[in-house]
Amino acid sequence: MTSDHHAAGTATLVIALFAGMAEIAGSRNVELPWGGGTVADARRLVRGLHPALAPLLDRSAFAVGSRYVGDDTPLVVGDDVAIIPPVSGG
Amino acid sequence: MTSDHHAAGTATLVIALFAGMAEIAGSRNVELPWGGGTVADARRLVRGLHPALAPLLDRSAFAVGSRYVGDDTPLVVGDDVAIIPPVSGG
Amino acid sequence: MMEHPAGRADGAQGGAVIQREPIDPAVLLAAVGDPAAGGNVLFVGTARGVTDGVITKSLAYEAHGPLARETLDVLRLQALARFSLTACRIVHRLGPVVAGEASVAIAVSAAHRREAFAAAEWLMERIKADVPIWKCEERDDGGRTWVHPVAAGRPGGAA
Amino acid sequence: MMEHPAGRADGAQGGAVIQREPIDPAVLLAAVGDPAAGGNVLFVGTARGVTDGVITKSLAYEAHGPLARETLDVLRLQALARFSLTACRIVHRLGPVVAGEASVAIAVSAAHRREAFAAAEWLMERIKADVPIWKCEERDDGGRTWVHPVAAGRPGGAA
Repeated sequence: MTSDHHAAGTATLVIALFAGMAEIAGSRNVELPWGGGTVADARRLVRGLHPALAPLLDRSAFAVGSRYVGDDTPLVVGDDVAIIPPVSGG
Repeated sequence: MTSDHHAAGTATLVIALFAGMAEIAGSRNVELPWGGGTVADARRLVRGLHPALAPLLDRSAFAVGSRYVGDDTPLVVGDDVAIIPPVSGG
Repeated sequence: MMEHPAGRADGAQGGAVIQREPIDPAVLLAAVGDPAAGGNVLFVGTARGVTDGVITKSLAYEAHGPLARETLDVLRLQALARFSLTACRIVHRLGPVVAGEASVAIAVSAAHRREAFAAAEWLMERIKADVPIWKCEERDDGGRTWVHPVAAGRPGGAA
Repeated sequence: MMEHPAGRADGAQGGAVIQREPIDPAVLLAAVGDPAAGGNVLFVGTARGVTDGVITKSLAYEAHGPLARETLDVLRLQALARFSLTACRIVHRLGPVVAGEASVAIAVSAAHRREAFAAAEWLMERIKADVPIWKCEERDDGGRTWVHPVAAGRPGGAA
């Protein structure tokens, strides 16, 4: 856990955006002031920063590194976090 | 209809055999004395000539030319008749 | 007797073939490519070298040629109509087929994958039930057996 | 977390691939050949040039690389175990894909055809639901749209 090394409110959680979400946000990342919390907390913060993402966000999963994580999963600064909107491969 | 041109009892109906049926009969054909009749009649005659074919014969279809025919289909001398035992292509 | 889907890019000629030459599945797959197709399914049935521990050296296939071709043609046209396919190709091998070689290959294309999968499965079920082609298994011990499945009904369905 | 079927001829390396290069389905099909396999199914998803009358000039695919590779690997190993496959290969394309080209291809082999068909259909369902790859449709009129299906649940299933 690296969150202990960051003072609350000063550290930043970087979350990667893909496809339509990156297009709507106008960026491939969203940066959240982060003092600790779960995926659910990150969802709320992203929604506050980018209200236009809300419809897709509700149908999106979160991933850390190369695995999907649930809403109660804690996120810490430095985690490789991504929002995964509904997929359309194949 | 060509049956009118053949005297009953003297004409021959040639029926093609395939795969295991040809192997059991020791021949690729069976020849029936034919004065007219249906597929059902031909079945009975083949069974009489080659009792060893009976188990396969019961599970076989008949064909004339390039189509399957039912048991009540009339067969006439000169027809391109074949017995089609259970298939195993694919 | 059957529906001939009019105006298909994929004509009946060459659609269903019985041949002694080895099958090239890539040619089959390329033949069903179509701008309106999103799903393409190729099935290749290969001669197993080992079945339940018994080694099969090779297979040999025999057919009632005219009836087999006609039956394959009908099945192919039925599949095109029933599953709204954009194209369909069927090839069955005759004569000796050594273990590992293809004995049958079918390629279908459709706008969406579900129709393509359903058509390929349906075609294989029907080919195995209705097309007058027989397999002779030549085992490693020198024995050979013509295969006439006991569970099967009479070929040709209701006829 | 997952079952790794031990002793398969088909190792995990190279089993599931994401690539910018065009897909060669024939290579995929050849890779799943196995003496114990009787049924081989190849599915190729191609970019449609026409969908409901609307002309699509090209597609572009984007992925979360590490998560997509991991998810494909897991699905592949699950398919091997669940359907008793002898082999399984998956390739998904990234970047621009012009109409008619393959965007995805999967090849599976099994002792019998039903398992091969079932595995191929299951894999395509799961790939379309869970693998973080997105399609952008570039239409002939210059417009482009990232596709995020409304009916879909959250990717990754229960996670």
